[in-house]
Amino acid sequence: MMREITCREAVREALREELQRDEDVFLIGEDIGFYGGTNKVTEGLWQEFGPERIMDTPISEAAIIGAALGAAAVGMRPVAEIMFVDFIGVCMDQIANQAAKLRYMTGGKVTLPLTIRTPGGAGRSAAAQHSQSLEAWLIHTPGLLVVMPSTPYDTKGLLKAAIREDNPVVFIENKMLYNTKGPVPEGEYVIPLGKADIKREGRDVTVVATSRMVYFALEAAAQLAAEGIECEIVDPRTLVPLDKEAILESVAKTGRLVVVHEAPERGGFGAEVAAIVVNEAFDYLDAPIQRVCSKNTPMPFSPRLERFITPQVEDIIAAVRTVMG
Amino acid sequence: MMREITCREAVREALREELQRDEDVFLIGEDIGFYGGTNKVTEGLWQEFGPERIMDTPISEAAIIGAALGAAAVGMRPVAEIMFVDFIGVCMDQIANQAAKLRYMTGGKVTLPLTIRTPGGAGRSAAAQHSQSLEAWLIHTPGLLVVMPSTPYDTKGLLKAAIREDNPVVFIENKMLYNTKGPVPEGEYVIPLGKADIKREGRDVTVVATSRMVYFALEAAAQLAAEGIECEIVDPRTLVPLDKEAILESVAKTGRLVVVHEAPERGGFGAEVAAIVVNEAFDYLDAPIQRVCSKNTPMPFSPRLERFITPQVEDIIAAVRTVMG
Amino acid sequence: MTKEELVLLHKTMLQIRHFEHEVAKAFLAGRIPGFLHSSVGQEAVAVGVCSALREDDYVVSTHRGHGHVLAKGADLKAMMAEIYGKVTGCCKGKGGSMHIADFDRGIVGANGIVGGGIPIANGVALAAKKRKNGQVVACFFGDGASNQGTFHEALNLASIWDLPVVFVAENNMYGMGTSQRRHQKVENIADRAAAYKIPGAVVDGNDVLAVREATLAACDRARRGEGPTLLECKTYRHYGHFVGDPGLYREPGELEAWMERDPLILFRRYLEKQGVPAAALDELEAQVIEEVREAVDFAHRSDEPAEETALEDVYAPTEAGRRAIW
Amino acid sequence: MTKEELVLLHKTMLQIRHFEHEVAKAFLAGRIPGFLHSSVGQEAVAVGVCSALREDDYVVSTHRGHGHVLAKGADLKAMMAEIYGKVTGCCKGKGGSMHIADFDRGIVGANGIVGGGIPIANGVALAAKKRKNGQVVACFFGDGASNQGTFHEALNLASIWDLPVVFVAENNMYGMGTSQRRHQKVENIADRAAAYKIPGAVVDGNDVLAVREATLAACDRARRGEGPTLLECKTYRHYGHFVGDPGLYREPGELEAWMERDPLILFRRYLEKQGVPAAALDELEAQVIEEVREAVDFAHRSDEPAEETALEDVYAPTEAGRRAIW
Ligand SMILES: Cc1ncc(C[n+]2csc(CCOP(=O)(O)OP(=O)(O)O)c2C)c(N)n1
Ligand SMILES: Cc1ncc(C[n+]2csc(CCOP(=O)(O)OP(=O)(O)O)c2C)c(N)n1
Ligand SMILES: [Mg+2]
Ligand SMILES: [Mg+2]
Repeated sequence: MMREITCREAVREALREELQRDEDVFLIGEDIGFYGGTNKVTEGLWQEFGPERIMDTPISEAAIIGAALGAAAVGMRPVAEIMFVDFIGVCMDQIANQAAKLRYMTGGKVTLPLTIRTPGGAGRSAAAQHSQSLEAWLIHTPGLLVVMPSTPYDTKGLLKAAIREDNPVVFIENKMLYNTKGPVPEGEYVIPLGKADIKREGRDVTVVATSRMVYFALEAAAQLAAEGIECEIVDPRTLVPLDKEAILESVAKTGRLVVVHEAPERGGFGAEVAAIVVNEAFDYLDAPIQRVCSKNTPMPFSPRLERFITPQVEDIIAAVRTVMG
Repeated sequence: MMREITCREAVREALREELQRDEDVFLIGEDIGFYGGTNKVTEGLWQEFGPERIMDTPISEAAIIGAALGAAAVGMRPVAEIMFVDFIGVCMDQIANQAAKLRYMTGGKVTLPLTIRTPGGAGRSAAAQHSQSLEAWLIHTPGLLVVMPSTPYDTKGLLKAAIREDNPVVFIENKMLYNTKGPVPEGEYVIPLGKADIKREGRDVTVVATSRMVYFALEAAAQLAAEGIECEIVDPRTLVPLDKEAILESVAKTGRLVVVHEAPERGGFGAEVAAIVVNEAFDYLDAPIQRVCSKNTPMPFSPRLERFITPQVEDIIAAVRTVMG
Repeated sequence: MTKEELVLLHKTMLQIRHFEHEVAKAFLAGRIPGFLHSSVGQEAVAVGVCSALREDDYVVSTHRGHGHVLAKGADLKAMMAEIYGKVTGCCKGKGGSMHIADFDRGIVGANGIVGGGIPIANGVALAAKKRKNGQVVACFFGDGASNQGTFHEALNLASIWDLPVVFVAENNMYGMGTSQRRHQKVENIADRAAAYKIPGAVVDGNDVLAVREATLAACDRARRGEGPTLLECKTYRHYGHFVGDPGLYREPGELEAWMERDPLILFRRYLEKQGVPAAALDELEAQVIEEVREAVDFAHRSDEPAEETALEDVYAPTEAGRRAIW
Repeated sequence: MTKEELVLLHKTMLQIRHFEHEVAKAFLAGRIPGFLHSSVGQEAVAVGVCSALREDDYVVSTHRGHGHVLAKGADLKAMMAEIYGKVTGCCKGKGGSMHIADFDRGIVGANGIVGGGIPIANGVALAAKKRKNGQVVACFFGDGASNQGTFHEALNLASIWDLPVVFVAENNMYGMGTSQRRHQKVENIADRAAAYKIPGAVVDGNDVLAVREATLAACDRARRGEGPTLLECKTYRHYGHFVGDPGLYREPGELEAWMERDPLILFRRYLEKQGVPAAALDELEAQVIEEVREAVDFAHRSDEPAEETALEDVYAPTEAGRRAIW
């Protein structure tokens, strides 16, 4: 049987392997060194690779991204950690106006093999400034690639691909999944960016779900299967590039679509998926597209409110029932 | 006949009237005083109201938003100018994590009558860092209201409403429209936030267009009318709150929808409109929804490339023809 | 100061100390959601600063803000309930530990973003300046925060506009696990005042009276319209960065040395020297403990907020605000 | 320096001067799209700094960057064509005046965001430090930019990591229409070096040799691994903020006084004193004028880029990059 490791370990293994493989790879972030990172993701790497490869910084996110992107521009392969995705607000210019655009503005003169790792998501009562899912800002920023894995297997393979990628990648982990286990082979593997994974096959309804919501969708699918409704769970894994073909193929089969993500509904990634599908698979659609997302509020602190605001398994079940008519 | 003024004058009149009307209103921004603003929008106001009401700042956008929101939190009614919307990257935390969330995080203890004015849009070969349309980041940030007017009339009435509004409003002007003229009555009026305006009635296709694209859509509609195709142009004017009813009603009538905006397509406001309509007006839809947006690239400098990247009248015409089948 | 006033300082420090301990206990017992940054060890900064403020002055706080807001007069019960995530909390359970605010008492709010509050303090001070009401804003932030861009932008703006702000750099020697030595080369954060041509001062942050004196001077200056001061208070946190952090990054002996300079021990010794009887202080402490227990009890017994309330308070209830939630 | 080397400095300053004048002329005639920030008057900073750099050193520039990149060796024609928005431009017409870059010559790029380049300079320097190749980064920014948060964060980081950066504060007395006096209280930007415990120096930015000397010293220090320097060059721009800005905010007589200290006049006087014949300098200037005219001609005659090229260079052409444009 294949060994099981957590998403946290998957990230760490990917980082370790790429640090070993390529001297140009280095990590940069706040307390990722001796401390091991606030989420303990980088634990042990400082001891193994030393402070020149695992670089602790002051609490200066704009300086972190700038340092990483400047080093990338001259051929290094930095992996920057932003402690929580919520903090991209203080370095959004460096991400969106600098990293994302530098290659284009210079007519292709620069290549930026830069990875920004950052955890997102709610579930820990960390309230409005530590619980967000901000991938929608990033997919709306041409020049970035955006990855949002769900399983340990995907996490490891995609992070290795991201680090080897010659474009700036924002790699969004989910804090609630750090302890989630799954099978991961011992040997080296890389998962190409831009390929969706069908996490469950089904003929009745296509459910596109990202990050932690993949697990919720799988749970919903299991319950619905008992009623004879078969969901097909499509995990895009990378939002940019998006595996549109996989989504469209699934919808062509099922004729029904539910999109699930944890970010607020308004202007979220789900809108993009809905817009693509209604444009490119209009004739296949048998029912209105449903979105299951967080409500359009900041994240509340109270666990009960947080649960109410964010999508739950029963919300997915309800949405699937709605599209089944 | 009603007098005609430009959008620039409309903004200035709205500011002047509100400055006169309410002592708590003040303006804050970079060179908005003696200099009159880089777009000359605030010209003359410093001379009229003095440096305590029209406050020049250093080039410190995070400090500008912070100062405005702090003052708003204790009852002032500041209007902050961010010289170009592209610069929200350097103050996104203050906008999205502070201004947008402060009321919620405090359980409603704070009211933030804060307006942030900022021009967006391409058309002046100002290249990648001075030509963006970033409303999608803002509509995805619960806690903000987002206004994007097209005509001088709407600009004036909506800005006055924004300044009187007790919630943080981001008011996005369009740099290409500053010289655009339109009828504006002499007397005082206010346009409530959240009401779309039908800029042209038509039975065949609903065209939802924002900001400068309203003019492009009107031009397209005029040309299409010659072929007997009647477009209904819906200008949402405010994106949050969105007048969904107006859009849905129009689609119920026409059965066809084209959404036009200048921001890149991927993850843009158009996706949200499409997602709403496919969900709430599915049975009315006779054709796939088309989006006419900028391509998913940063904005190039060359005028020819800029024109190629951004939506043009002929693109709208083509999209309308497509949905007409 | 009268003896009563001195004892009141001590009482407030005791409140903070016991509040933090109870909160930590409840957190470790799983009764408090989220995570917690404890200010134990830093009480003299909070109390020294806030005791120098007028009631209508403001404080802007941080993620490690329980002390600041308690010292500014936050209601123990409402605050405890907030940290418990209850509907009776001062933010109805929506904010939690990192987002305590109480405008009626001049508490503008804690902040989950390091350095996020500093620009906001300027705005509150700007309003005060415009209204010429003599109000001052005390803006707390950590040593780590002094490397954020917002620190720089805000101090510069306050400087050129002579805003009535006391910037209180609460230097507890670490930003998370990174010692000050590793995150900046200056010995004193206050050395940075020169970059804005404003006065900078360093005080022993474990000496409540020293903090108070320095703050009074800065407030006077601010109220005279002469602008901001950067006041650095050197102190230390007894817990780790958050409750549960074992603090492995500390130097050997470091915690112990600081424990000997515990602000509560120091001030109690001082009070006894001033002739306050030990028994009175013991009784005071017992009273505070009881008060805090009541707050815990109140919080514990309070209800969680009802689900629908999650949709309230996103927007002020204007016509547009009501429709914006869609 | 040999006489030839001195004359070369002058030549580069002349190139910048005439380049900027031609560009301004073409802009006012409607042949250049977008907008333009002219560096006329500031040539001695660009040339003084860049003449102190090695060929494999880097510069990070600003919106007012023509001088910096010309001094670092950018190709006149490719640069002019870029500003004209032509396909032959060094960025294929995609960048324009504010985004000139040429990595082969160590030109990391201009920047349309005030203060946006400063953190990036650190990254380039970090790579140099890791590779131990002795490279230095000269990072230009304006007086206005010294109030951006990025300035603070980046100088602090460079300080603690001893990065080989020369931070060149090009103080032309104004950030747009706001005089330095109105945007910061410090007299010298270099005074801010103390906030990072790095050396700060002020030089006459209109004296090319003084700028060069100071830069050489800072580079030496950087190459020895001793870290960054904050070098302030006091200078003045002859045009307004952008070409077309009448500069009404200037003090009466101010421009005239600075014109008398025009760096080109000063240095020509110096050269003549050193025995360089006036006729030789006149010929040099004529030669430069001709060169710039050729660049204008080249730019003028070049083609606009083809439309489809707008979709290229968003991503590096990896498999994922190719699919990401969708
Ligand atoms: C912008 C931002 N970056 C990082 C964090 C994570 N974080 C929270 S507290 C903290 C340490 C802050 O150090 P300091 O300012 O010294 O305050 P202290 O915790 O010592 O009171 C960090 C890194 C954050 N909340 N916001
Ligand atoms: C973040 C940001 N804010 C504002 C601007 C608009 N802007 C462009 S240049 C400039 C003035 C910059 O002043 P300074 O740094 O002194 O450089 P100078 O123009 O004098 O060379 C301003 C305000 C910008 N480009 N970026
Ligand atoms: Mg600290
Ligand atoms: Mg300047």
